[in-house]
Parts: sequence; structure tokens; C-alpha cells
Amino acid sequence: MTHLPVLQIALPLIAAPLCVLLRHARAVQIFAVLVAWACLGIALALLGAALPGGAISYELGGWPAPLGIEYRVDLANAFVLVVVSALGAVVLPIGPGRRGHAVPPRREYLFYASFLLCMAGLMGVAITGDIFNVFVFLEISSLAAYTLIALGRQRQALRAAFSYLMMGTIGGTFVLIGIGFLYQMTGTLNMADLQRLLPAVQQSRSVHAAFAFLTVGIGIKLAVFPLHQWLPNAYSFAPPAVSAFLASTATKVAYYLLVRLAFGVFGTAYVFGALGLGALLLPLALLAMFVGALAAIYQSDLKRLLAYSSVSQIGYMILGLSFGTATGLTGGLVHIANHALTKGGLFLAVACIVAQTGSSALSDLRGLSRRMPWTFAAIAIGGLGLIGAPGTAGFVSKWYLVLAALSAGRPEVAFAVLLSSLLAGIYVWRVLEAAWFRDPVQSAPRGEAPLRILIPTWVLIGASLYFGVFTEWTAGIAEAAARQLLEGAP
Amino acid sequence: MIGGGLLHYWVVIALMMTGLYTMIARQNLVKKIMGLNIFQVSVILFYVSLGKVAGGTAPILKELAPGEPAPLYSNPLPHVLMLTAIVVGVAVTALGLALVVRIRAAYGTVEEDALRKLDEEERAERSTGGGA
Amino acid sequence: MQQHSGNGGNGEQGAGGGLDSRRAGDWAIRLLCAACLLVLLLDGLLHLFHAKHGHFAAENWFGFYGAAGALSICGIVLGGRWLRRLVMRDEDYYERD
Amino acid sequence: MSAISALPPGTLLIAGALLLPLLRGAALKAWLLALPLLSFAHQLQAPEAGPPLQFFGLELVLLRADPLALAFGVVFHLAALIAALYALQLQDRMQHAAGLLYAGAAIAALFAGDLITLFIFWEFTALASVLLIWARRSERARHAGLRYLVVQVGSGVLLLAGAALHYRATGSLAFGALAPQSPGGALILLAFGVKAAFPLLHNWLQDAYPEATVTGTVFLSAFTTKLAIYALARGFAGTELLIPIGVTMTFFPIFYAVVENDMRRVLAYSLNNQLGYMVVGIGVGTPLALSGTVAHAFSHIIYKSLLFMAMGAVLLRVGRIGASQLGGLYRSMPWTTAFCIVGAVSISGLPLFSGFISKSLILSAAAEQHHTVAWAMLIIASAGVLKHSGIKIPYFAFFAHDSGLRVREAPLPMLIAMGAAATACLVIGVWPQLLYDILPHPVNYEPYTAAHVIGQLQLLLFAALAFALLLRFRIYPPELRATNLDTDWLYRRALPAAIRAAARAQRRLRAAAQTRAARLGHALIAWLRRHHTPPGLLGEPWSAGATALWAALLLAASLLLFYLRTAAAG
Repeated sequence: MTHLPVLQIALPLIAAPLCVLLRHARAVQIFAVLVAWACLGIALALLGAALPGGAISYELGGWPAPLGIEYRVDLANAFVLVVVSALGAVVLPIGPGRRGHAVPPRREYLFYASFLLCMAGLMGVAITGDIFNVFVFLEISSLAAYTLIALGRQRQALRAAFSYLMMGTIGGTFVLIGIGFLYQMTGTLNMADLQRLLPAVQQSRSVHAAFAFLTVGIGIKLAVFPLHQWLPNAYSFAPPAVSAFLASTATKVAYYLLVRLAFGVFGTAYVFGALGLGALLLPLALLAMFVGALAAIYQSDLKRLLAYSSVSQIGYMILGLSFGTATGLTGGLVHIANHALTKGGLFLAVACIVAQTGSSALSDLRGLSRRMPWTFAAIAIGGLGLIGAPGTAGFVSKWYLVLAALSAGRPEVAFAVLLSSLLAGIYVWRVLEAAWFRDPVQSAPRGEAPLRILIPTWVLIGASLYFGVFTEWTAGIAEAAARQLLEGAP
Repeated sequence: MIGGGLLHYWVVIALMMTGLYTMIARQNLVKKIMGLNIFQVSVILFYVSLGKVAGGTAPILKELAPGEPAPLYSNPLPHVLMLTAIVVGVAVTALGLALVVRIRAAYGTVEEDALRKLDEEERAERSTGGGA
Repeated sequence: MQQHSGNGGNGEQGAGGGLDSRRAGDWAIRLLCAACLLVLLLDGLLHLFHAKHGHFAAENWFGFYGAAGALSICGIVLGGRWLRRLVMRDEDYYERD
Repeated sequence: MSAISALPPGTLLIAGALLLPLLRGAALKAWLLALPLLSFAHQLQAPEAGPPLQFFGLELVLLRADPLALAFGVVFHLAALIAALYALQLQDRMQHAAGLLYAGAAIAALFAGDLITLFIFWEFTALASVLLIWARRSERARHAGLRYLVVQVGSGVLLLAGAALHYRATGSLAFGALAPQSPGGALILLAFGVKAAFPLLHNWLQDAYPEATVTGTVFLSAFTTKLAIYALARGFAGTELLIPIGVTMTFFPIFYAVVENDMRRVLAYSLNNQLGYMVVGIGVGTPLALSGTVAHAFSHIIYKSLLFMAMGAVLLRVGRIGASQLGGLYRSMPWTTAFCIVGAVSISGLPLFSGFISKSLILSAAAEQHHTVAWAMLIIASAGVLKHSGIKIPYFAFFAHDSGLRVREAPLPMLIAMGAAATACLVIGVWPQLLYDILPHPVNYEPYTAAHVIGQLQLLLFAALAFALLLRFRIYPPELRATNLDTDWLYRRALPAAIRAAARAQRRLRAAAQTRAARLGHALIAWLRRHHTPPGLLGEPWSAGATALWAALLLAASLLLFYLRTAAAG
């Protein structure tokens, strides 16, 4: 029990090379899936331990902070850990995809190894209390993500991975520069320590520069508009399981990191009061919401459409952050979980389609709802979630965002949220229209997708419905986490 | 904690800009990776300069003779951190080059504009093929 | 209720003896005239023996409602003819292009 | 039992609809008929208020059964039963389910005690009802349904936005009287107005209803707009602004009804006109006027669905519904003809039928409050109602000239449904006290005075005579197959054209800008283009360079912002 925080990271980190040693495709698959589920179990246990409100601190190698590396679990990151590990556990069983993919069966173990590394990196970012460690884990997850994306079956996947690598590395290096400035000013890398020491030096330009570099660097990983340009290609050319996992976790972890730094390390008063970060983020968030949704409307490929929709949804999360209030932050945090479930489910539904038709072009979806009713029912529900229809998880997030906008005295922003929901309605409608109201093409598949993919899809979509109605596990925790962050206990 | 003038900053910034410019301006993917490397090296230098203490020596503990004052050490922590950063940089470079090899195999070129053109042609072909 | 079922008018194939023939239409007009006269008569009787007390003075005029009804219909039909010039388009107006 | 009674009536219909896939044959039919009855029993035993529900820290009241909601609940249940009966022989299970869900959501919305619950069921009705349009499975229906859905969901979005503003201003979400002057109240009024088909917001109704299925239109005609009337009566009773709005609503559809060929579209315009009476009643706002509004909604739902049922039966048997394509059908569909005439005289307000005893409440209320202009306009509109619904509908469908059509009479369940509705029209007309007793405010009104009866008869008979003469002398415009432009032209024609024009202009501008840039030898632009071709916002995002540039720009912007802010603060 006491070693749970380190196990959370060490388990997938050690399991990844073991996968390489194991090699046998089926054995590796079972092993990796077991590890992923074990991670979920640990994350849930950590969340349970963090629920009373305190933070669990774990000193790596017995070196006490601030000299040693500290893992620190509180509500916010326990919540993120659960989201990441749950998505990993649900998505991983699908594997790299069967039809014409780039991974020959005898090399499939590499997929599972990369996937576990990616999970480990993402969870590491969330769990660690050491800011340099954040950089290391960020790079581990990114490197694994580049590899995973390059496994897509089209050659464009390689270019997408390369572009992502360039942009991601720029982002990572920006983060590194920011950390350097912080270290220069305070002489510590421990986040709790930083929070203690920063107020004394926060008038210095180096600290401003540190925050600017960190924000922009994380902004690239988070795909904040206009730094989102790696995202559409990466998500649309990656193998379906990878799209589902990355779309629902990678940007969310980056978001968590930004929240942690802004509220937990630099402090709300400094970031939103002195620096006025809100004034920078609010227009970007609004632009992202509209440009992302508009771009999604014009896509002719379902995966690409969903990727641009992610840009728009990330806009919502940034919007929640930009108010710098508890309600806004709650909206942002709860959208981590809700959007992860919805978008993960939708990308898995795409995996169902790709498994049956080999294509995700909208023109190839014509009339498919008759052949694949379950898949398209999932898409319809997920689509309603993107719009934010009541009864779906997306409604809960938007509710908080609208509330936050109104209580911040910005009714026009609330109106913009609702307006962009209408745009979401349009792109969702394009998909449903093709699937329901067009006559099927001759080459349409025989039937429903294999249960291997369909079950995970419905697990996520079902969860998004459940959390649209029963919100104490999402909104409840997010609210408590937001309060904890704002009160300043890191 | 750090001494010296601002020269190291200028060196770091010049290197950083060189790296960024190379990434932006060069079409060749290998050159882009080189730019990326230069960019990363500039940050490594920045950290190393952080750890430098004017007049400090390498932080190697030695037996002190009685009465001998403890020598002024440079801060070793940034240097150690940079070992990690270098490892990350090597991994990124390796992965990037591996991707370039794969791209070359798949497209037959590593020039960005040629790649873009190939992809555009392929898409145009698919859309006309799909329309017919 | 007879006035409705007997409302035949401009039947093109007026030769038949059905309720949709021109003859039926003419009969309907005659019937309607008779009914109108009867109601006017009743209105007059009401005026003589029973002071009406509408909210507005106009309501108490003899034959006010009849005039209102007839004039309204004329106005509406003429308005409709004018409106048709303004808004009528081909049946497949929205389907084209 | 107590758990069920805490739920608003209507939820039973929604839950019952989910059982439909399991049933078939006679069991399915029995279930379809039993559900509205069960649900009505549910309403009868509903407590006055359900327990409040905590939802995101807001207090929601799912169930608030006051006389206004209960009165609408009675007629909604009656309409649901009649419509279910009418649709009984239908093989399409999806339509059955959609009809039940739609009716259930509309009924549940009546009992919503707060704006959020109202919003949820408001949107639910939109989603369920659009299925009734799409169930026609034609290209036209699909497009019309989409337009309908956009408008309906948009109305819900307005409602939610208004509710949020209202909550911020007052701290309460309770759905009671609202202030139309406050921004929140104005948005909510607009949301209700969209659904109640206010002038200029009305056209979704005429656009969508005629495209729905034969049975779908019957459902549609009963619930959506009357839910809006209920909401207006609850939130904005006595708002003077509603009087001119209502008068306009009664007035302009009359002219459209003259020239429209599609009989179901004529009925849709007539529906719009009838809503106008109710809106005027709400605007007058006295107890008598409000009771008149409820009474008129009550009788209107019944006779309007009767008319839609009759036209639906014609469409089902003939396959066409244009006035110019019908005629002489009284020979082959005598029962349908008879029922249609009952509906027609009811809507015209002939004494002894339901329209007479409800419309006069509103007219009297308007007169009592001395709204002279409104009253006069309503009198003229009454003649118009006679013209388009009372005469045009039965005359052109069943009489006019013999079109040679010889079809079968409508199926038995449809006839029974029409017969039930016709009986209801007559019963209410003869014993008005039955209806007056369930109204929210006690009504002490006697419709059958000699003056009133003679006046109304005079109005109707002279109007009918004028119509007959106009027809006889060929002044009446002939029925032509055509499309009549309405406000839908704005979004079906003008808007797309404007967008196309804007796109063309933008292309031209961009081309011009590019040539000018080239001519000026704008080195920077050329450099940008040559080196990294920054993708447009919607373009192909391949280039890492563009991101690097954006990152640098954003960094500069944030540094500048931070320095400026702190410099200003320092």
C-alpha cells in the first residue's frame, strides 16, 4: 500500500521491456492488458486514498524532498491517473489493428511495449511532484506516442509522426527552458518547494519568462490553438486504438500539467491577477472552439473530423481554465474525464468501422447504420455528448463552463459556448446523415464489428451516459480537486 | 548563484535561433533534425551555464588537508539534469532519423515540399477516383 | 351545417348531378342567401325586442357581423390574389440547383 | 407507487415506449392504447408537488401539478390517445415509439417546476418529434426535418441561455411568471416565441408539418406549439407585447392559406392563425382571457388533429394532397367527409361546436379590456378561419369538381379516431361547462345568448355567401401547384446565396491580395511562402515550422503581456 505511487509508474515502465523479452504476440497482449488493468486498480486505490482530502507523498529512493524526487498524489492528479489508466485498460485490448496495418504480427510486441511506455509517461507527468521529472515523463510519453502514431497503415502516418516529433520536441524544450529559469531563480525543482519560494521572486522577469515558456511549451503538447497543428494528422493517421488512447489522454495530461503549474505552483493570484493569463487564454479558447468546430464541419474523413472536434473541445477546457475560478476549473477538469470517455468511445467506434470497411471516409459510411447498428448507435450517443446534449457527460462539462462564464460576468462567452455547440451539432449531423439517410454503397460490409472492439466502445460510451446522469464521481471529484488546487495545497 | 555577464545568454539565444530557423526554413528532414539538435544543445548550454559558479571547480569531493578552506564548487545539479536531457535528445534524434528512413522508403524522398506534393497528388487521385 | 356540404361552385364537369356539380353550387348559393336573410331577420327581431349590449357600439349596429364577415372575406381573397403575385414560385423552386 | 407518483406524468409514456421493441401484434396495439390511459391515471393521482431534486447544487422540481398544468395535461392525454388510435394500423414501430416519446416528453414538460427540467423536456420533444418527420423517409422530409430540428434545438439553446441569465439575475430557477424586460426573460420569451411560431419565427411550422408522415402530423399538430402556449401562459401572462404579436399571427397566415395548394400546409397556416388567438389571450392576461386561452388550446388540439387526421386519410388513400389534385372524394370517403366537416365547423366557431365556446372567451376578454383594434382584427380573422379551414379544406378535398378519384374509405382505426375527435368537438360545444370546469380559473360565462349566437351565425353565413359568390364569379384565385415564399426563403435561398457570394468575394479578394503582394514584391510574404507555407486555419497542417513560428509568436505575446501587466502593476 505504501509503495502504490511508485508502483503506478514502475509497473508499466518495467513491463514494457518485459514485453520485448516475451515477444510472443498473444502472450504479450495478455500480459500488457493485465498490466494496464493493474494500473487502473492502483490508480483507483490511490484515488480512494486521496479522497479524504489530503495528499499522499512518496519519496523516491528514500531521499526526502526537496532534494529527492517526490511523488505526490492529491485529488486532481489521482483523478487524472484514473482517467489515463482506465482509458489504457479499455483501449489496449484492441491491439494495433488487423486490417492492412503496418505492424506485422511478429512485431506486435513492440506496439504493446510502446503503449505501456506511453501510459507510464502520461501517468508519470501526473503523479510526480518534481518539475524536472515532469519533463522527463513528458518526453517518455511523447517519444512513445511518436512511435505509436508511426504505426498507422498509411504512409502519411510517418509524416504525421515526424511533424509531431518536431513540434513536440520544440514544446518539450520550451518546458525545459522554463524549468531552467525557475531553477535559476529558486534553486529547487520540487513543486511544493517552488510554490513556497516563488512569491519572494515573482516580480523578476525570469519568473515571467519561465511561466511564458512553460505555458507555450505545454500549449504545444496540449494543442492549444494555434499550436494544434500536429494534432489532426497525428490522430487521423494513427492506428485506431492509438487515436482513441492519445485523443482521450495525451492532451488531458498536458491540460492537467498547465492547471497544476498555474494554480499549484505559480499560484492563482500571480497567474491570473498579476500576469493576466486569462486575457491571453480566453481569446485562444474561443478561437479554438470555433475554428476547430468549423474545420471539423469541412472534413471528409471521420477520424479527421473527430480530431478537429478535439481542437474545439480542448478550447472548452482552456476556457474553463481561463476564468481562474473554481467553477471554471471544475468545468475544465470534469471535461478531462467526460471528453476522454466520449472521444475515446468515438474513436473506438471509428476503429469498429475501419475494422469492417478499411476506411473512415465519410463517403464510405453511407447507409452503414443498417449494417452496423450498434456502432452507429455509439456514434450517435457520442456525438450528442460532443454537442453537450442533456443526459450525456458533455452536458455536465458545458453546464459548468456556462455557469463559470456567467458568474465571471461574461454572458457573451456563455453564449459563445452554446453557439459552438450548434456547430458541433452540424458536424455530428454530417456523420449521422451519411450513415442513416444515404443508401449503402455496394462494397458495404456484411455486419457488425467484432465484439473485441465493440465491447470497449460501448464501455466508454455507456460510461459517458452514466456520468451524464450520475455525476458524483466526475463532477464531484473535479469540484473537490478544483477547490483543493485553488486553496493552494499542491 | 550564477556569476558572469550576459555573454552566455547571447550565445544560448543565438544557438536557439539558429536551430529554430533551420527547422523552419530547411525542407530536408535530416536538416530539420539537425536544427532540432542545435536547438536542444542551446538549452543544454543554458543549464550548464546556470550551474557555473565564478571561480568554482569541478564538484569532486577530495580529502581536505587540515586548515585548508573548502574549495568553491560549481553546482553539479544542472549538469546531472543535462545528462538526462542529453539522453532525451539522443532518443528524439534517433527516433526522428528512424522515421526519416521509413519516410524515404515509403515516399522515395526526404524533401518536405516533395512529400507534400506526393500526398496532395494521392489525395486528389483518391477524391476523383471516389467521385467516378 | 348544410351550408358547407352544399358549397359547390366552379365545377368544370358540372353536368353530373353530384354534390360537386355546378347545379349543386347554384343551389347552395340560393340556400345561403335564404339562410342569410333568415339570420338578418332574427337580428332585426332581436333589435326590436331585446336591447343588445355589446362592449362596442359597433356591435349593436344592425347587420354588423354580417357585413364584417362578407367584407372580410372579400378583403382576404383580394389580399390573397395580390400575395400570390408576390410570393408564388414554381413548385420545385427550392429543389432546383 | 410513491416513487412513481413523484415522477411527472408523461414519464410513463416515455418508459412505455421503450418496451415497444418487445411487443408485437395485438399486444402491441393494446399497449399503444393502454399507455395514454395509464398515463392519464398517473396524472390523476399526481400530488400537487413532487420532492425537489438536487442536481449540481440546483434545486429541480420535476413535478408541479397546478390547475394550469393539469388542464393542459388532460387535453394532451386525450390527443395522445386519439393520435395513437389513428396510428394503430401502422406497421412502423419507430413511429409508434417516436409518437409516444414525443407525447410523453410534452406532457412531462407541462409539469416541470423549474426552467432546467423544462429545458430538458423541451429539447426532448424536439428530438422525438423530428423522428416523425424523418419517418416519411423522403429526401424532402429529410431536409425539412433537419431545418425543423435546427430551429427547435435552437429554441432550446435560447431557453437554456435565458434560464442561465435569469438564474444569475434572480438566483432562482423556478418556472413562474418571468419578466420580459430582463435579458434572461427576453431570451426565454424568444425561445417560447420560436416554438409558438411567432410572426417571422413561424415558418418552421409550415415547412415541416406537411412533410411529416400521415400519422406524424397529427402528433405534431397537438403538442409542440401548445407546449409553447402553455409556457407563455405560465411565464408571460399579461405581457401587453403579446397582443400585437398574437393579432399579427392570427392575421397574416389567412392570406397564405388562400393561395396555398397543399392542404396540410393550409392547415399548418391555420394552426398558426389559431395560435394567434391564444397568444392574444395570454397578452390580455385577465383570468377570463387565460381561461379562454386554455379552453381554446383544448378545443383547438382536438379539432385541428381531427382536420389533420382527415387530410391524412386523404393523403393515405389518394397519395396526393394538393387542392388542385383532389375533389369529389365525398363519394368514396363519406365518413371522412363527415368528420372533416365537423372539424371544419368547429374551427370556424359555429354554435354547438367546440370552437364557438372557447374562442368567444378570448374575444370577450379582449373586449372587456377594451383592446378595440385587437378585437376588430380578431373578428376579421374569424371570417378568415371560416374561409381557409372551414370551407377551403372540406370543399376542395371532398367536393369542388369531381376529380374522378375513386378510392377506399379510410381504415377503421382511423375512422374511429376521427369519430372520437368529432364527438369530443360536439360534446364540448353542447355542454361547455364540462370544459369550463377544468380550466385554471373559474369561468362564469354563458356562450349561448341569443345575441351571441345570432351575431356569430351572421358572420359565418355572410362570409360563406361571399366566398361562394367569389368562387362562382371566378374572382377566387384558382388552385395552382406552386411553392409560396415565406420567411423560409431567407434561410433556404437568401442565406446560401449570400454565403456563396461571400465565398466568391473572398476568393477574389484573396487573389487580388496575392497579386498585389507579388507586385509590391512583399519580401516577407514571399519568404514565408517559400520556406514553410503556413497552412491556412483549415488547411493541411503538416509543417513543424509553422508551429515553431506560432510558438515563438505566442511566447512573444505572452511575455509582452506579462511584462506590461506587471510593469503597470509595479
